[in-house]
Amino acid sequence: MAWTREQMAARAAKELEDGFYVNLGIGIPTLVSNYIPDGMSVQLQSENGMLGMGPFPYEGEEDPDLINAGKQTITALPTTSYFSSADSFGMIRGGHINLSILGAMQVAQNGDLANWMIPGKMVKGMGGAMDLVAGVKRVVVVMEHVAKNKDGSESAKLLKTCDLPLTGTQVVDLVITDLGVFTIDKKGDGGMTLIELADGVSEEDIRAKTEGEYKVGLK
Amino acid sequence: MAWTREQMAARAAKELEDGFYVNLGIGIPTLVSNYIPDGMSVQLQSENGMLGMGPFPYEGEEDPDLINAGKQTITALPTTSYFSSADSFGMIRGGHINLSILGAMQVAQNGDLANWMIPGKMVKGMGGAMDLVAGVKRVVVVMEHVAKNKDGSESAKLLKTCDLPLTGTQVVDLVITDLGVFTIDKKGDGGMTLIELADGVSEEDIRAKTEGEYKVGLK
Amino acid sequence: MRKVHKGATEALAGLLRDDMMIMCGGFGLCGIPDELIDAVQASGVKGLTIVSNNAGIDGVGLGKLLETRQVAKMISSYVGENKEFARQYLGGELEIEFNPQGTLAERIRAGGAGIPAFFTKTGFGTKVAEGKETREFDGENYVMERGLFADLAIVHAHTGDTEGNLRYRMTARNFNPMMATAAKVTVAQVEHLVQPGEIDPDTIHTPGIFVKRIIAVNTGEKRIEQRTTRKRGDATPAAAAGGGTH
Amino acid sequence: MRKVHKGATEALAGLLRDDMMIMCGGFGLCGIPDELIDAVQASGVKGLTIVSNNAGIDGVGLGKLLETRQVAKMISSYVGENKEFARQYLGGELEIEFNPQGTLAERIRAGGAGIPAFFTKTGFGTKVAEGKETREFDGENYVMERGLFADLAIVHAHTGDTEGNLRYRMTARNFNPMMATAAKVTVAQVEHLVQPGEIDPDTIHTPGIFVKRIIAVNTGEKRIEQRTTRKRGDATPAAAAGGGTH
Repeated sequence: MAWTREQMAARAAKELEDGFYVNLGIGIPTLVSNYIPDGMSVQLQSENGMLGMGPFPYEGEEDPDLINAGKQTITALPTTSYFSSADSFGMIRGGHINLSILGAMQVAQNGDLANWMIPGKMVKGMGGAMDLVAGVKRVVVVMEHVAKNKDGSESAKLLKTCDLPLTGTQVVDLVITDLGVFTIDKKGDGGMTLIELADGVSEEDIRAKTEGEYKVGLK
Repeated sequence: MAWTREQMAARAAKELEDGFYVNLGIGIPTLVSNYIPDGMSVQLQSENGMLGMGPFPYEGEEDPDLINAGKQTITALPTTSYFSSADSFGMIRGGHINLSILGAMQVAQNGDLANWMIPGKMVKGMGGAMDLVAGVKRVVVVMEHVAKNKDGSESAKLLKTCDLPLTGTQVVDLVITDLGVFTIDKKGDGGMTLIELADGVSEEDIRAKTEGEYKVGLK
Repeated sequence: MRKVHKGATEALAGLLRDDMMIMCGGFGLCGIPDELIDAVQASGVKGLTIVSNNAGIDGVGLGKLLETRQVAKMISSYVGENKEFARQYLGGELEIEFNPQGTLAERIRAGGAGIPAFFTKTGFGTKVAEGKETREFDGENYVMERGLFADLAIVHAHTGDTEGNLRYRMTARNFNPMMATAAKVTVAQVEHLVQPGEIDPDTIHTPGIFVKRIIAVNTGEKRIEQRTTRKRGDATPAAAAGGGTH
Repeated sequence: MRKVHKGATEALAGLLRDDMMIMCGGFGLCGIPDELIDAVQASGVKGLTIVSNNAGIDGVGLGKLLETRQVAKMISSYVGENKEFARQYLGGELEIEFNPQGTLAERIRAGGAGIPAFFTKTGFGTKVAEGKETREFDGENYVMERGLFADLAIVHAHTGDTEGNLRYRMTARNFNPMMATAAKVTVAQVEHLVQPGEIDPDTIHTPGIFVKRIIAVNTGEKRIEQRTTRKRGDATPAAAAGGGTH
């Protein structure tokens, strides 16, 4: 047993607060927008130059000039504003975005994050990920607890030290996996703490699949 | 005999070229706008955030939201655009303005310029002058050749070295005074050269009132 | 609607304390947040560091805070035309840090954009560069300047919506947009408070993310510092008015 | 009217040479100066260094210049979704310098604004910082990045006037405004060419001073890279679509 992608997204949505400005990465983080509680005002930023991102358009209403950072067609809302890439990343770098939820290949117990390149494979680039993790006030990673290798084996993704090239150092505040939730004291020396278990998952299950050191502080 | 303020402004206007974007300081430089040749397109920048500055408004049509950098009420033109102070000085610092015409207290033969403070007197601030002289492609100074002191004596303003606090170092390309016109090789070692005499002024007249060293290369 | 407050005093409630740094938009008297300045004055906070291009004129704009001795330091580019300012400054009661206007604008923009320091040609070889790091890039000399970030920014806009999206008018834009980005809390006063969607989103100058509180103000007659006009029927109207470096 | 040219080829006449650096606006296929790219391709110049957030897709946008091997180096943040790019890159025919997207945007903005270098947190402790100066300010670590300035910038806008004033539409703005400021010569293609005064001056994104030449283009059907939709009557339409980091 473990959380589904939808359950992980729902758990991540609990990190939202009323009035927040949030940047969501592709994949599971995208699903978080489905779990914004009714009555809560959350504005989504798209780093290609938009605040107040709306849902996908109805068929036939796609506008080539209106896309998100994943290059998908989207829509505007009454709250929407548009701006340049420089202004968008000024907003990000300047710490004005409350929360970034994004995926990761690896996270280290000190908050280091790797999610942009695998040596030996074609590198597509970091896009805006390095800016987001360095600039956004609070960074939440949502990812599978382990990586499944081609030979069927599994590799830990929550590590003592990342071995993939880093996206950022000491940047992750919270990690949500299919097995549980960890906090990371990224600027201090408090390390990583397991605070929640997914449904039907035991602390032993997690211990077996986690290379990084962590304390247990279940709520 | 010497040039009047109007004649100095008319001479400065000869530095304009079609398509130029120009920033004019207060005083005589302001008058230059009266001498833009018919058919020549010159857009005036006001560093508080406007390109395409129009003339003073008709009485009763002043708009408090539309002022120039001297805080005077002005008007817009069809070519006008507005922008922030950061964008305005990005334009200036980035070298996009073709020409700045401004006044000076002192100019040195190497192009140093002093026009913002006199030690012992109340300092009002440099405003945008330091940015303009450092950033604009070509800097033309229009000033009286000598300063008249309270006791009736005269002090040279074209000097070997400025003794007033500098606005910029090696920034002046051309100096137009009531007595003549000088070029300055501000980035090289060509020094200062007298290239024109005002009506009825002799090279000896200028020599007597100029402390800085200069060559004579009358056109 | 959570950002909308009833008046300047309410909008600043809980935000003011002695010795804080406040950024104040405007150029001369153009685009200044006058009602918010009045509320700062009325609050009585003192020892303020004010970042503002100018210092108002006697009894108007920031001139009011000077009259009540609430300002300890100004970071400005030009402070002419203010007798009370001159009196306090010459008497050693008021500290002033002069910044070139473009450097001031860029320091504020940098502070808001997470840039702690940048290099500029402006002021190299002058008093402004004294005590600062200088450096050569590609044969040109530059001065290192630091970003500025304040405790509070007060700005004025022509139109704002309840989400905090702002639009400025003409040269009343000036320092307001950068200041809105460069403080822990930004409070905006607007002449026209509208609903989200009423401002064309392509024309919003300050996205609502930067504005925490907003009030509608009754502008009445705005002050003009230098009323300059030409007469109808002038034979040769000036092609353009003069500029300046204030 | 002196800035207005008849077509892309005429607008680029005299501006193109081998081994030059060209900035190219757009994000994905959104807001790319497609007709100007076509004219660069037709000119046959080669050895180009292209500054662009992305590299187009096969046969579209900058993908065209890749097909004809006119590009020696890309400065970009993300180049996925392009097989020809991958082939040339993996074959060592094409050099790529990856910049974090915000660092790329800021380097361009800095280049246009006369700032030779600035500090940013982005990339500290990563490959991006290798070989670069790092520095601590107020207890945080930063990397020094340099401004970028090109020989030529090509940009796309929705509306432009004959003075070169530009307005972009929605997220087609992206890198276009900064690039317009950061080159010796900027050439703009616009969907709607109008007379001065037709664009509200408070809403001009790029003042005409930055644009040397301008052409009207016939957009026809713009390409969409990822057509994502929802069905009418979806019980629970997503509150918002997903983002990304491309």
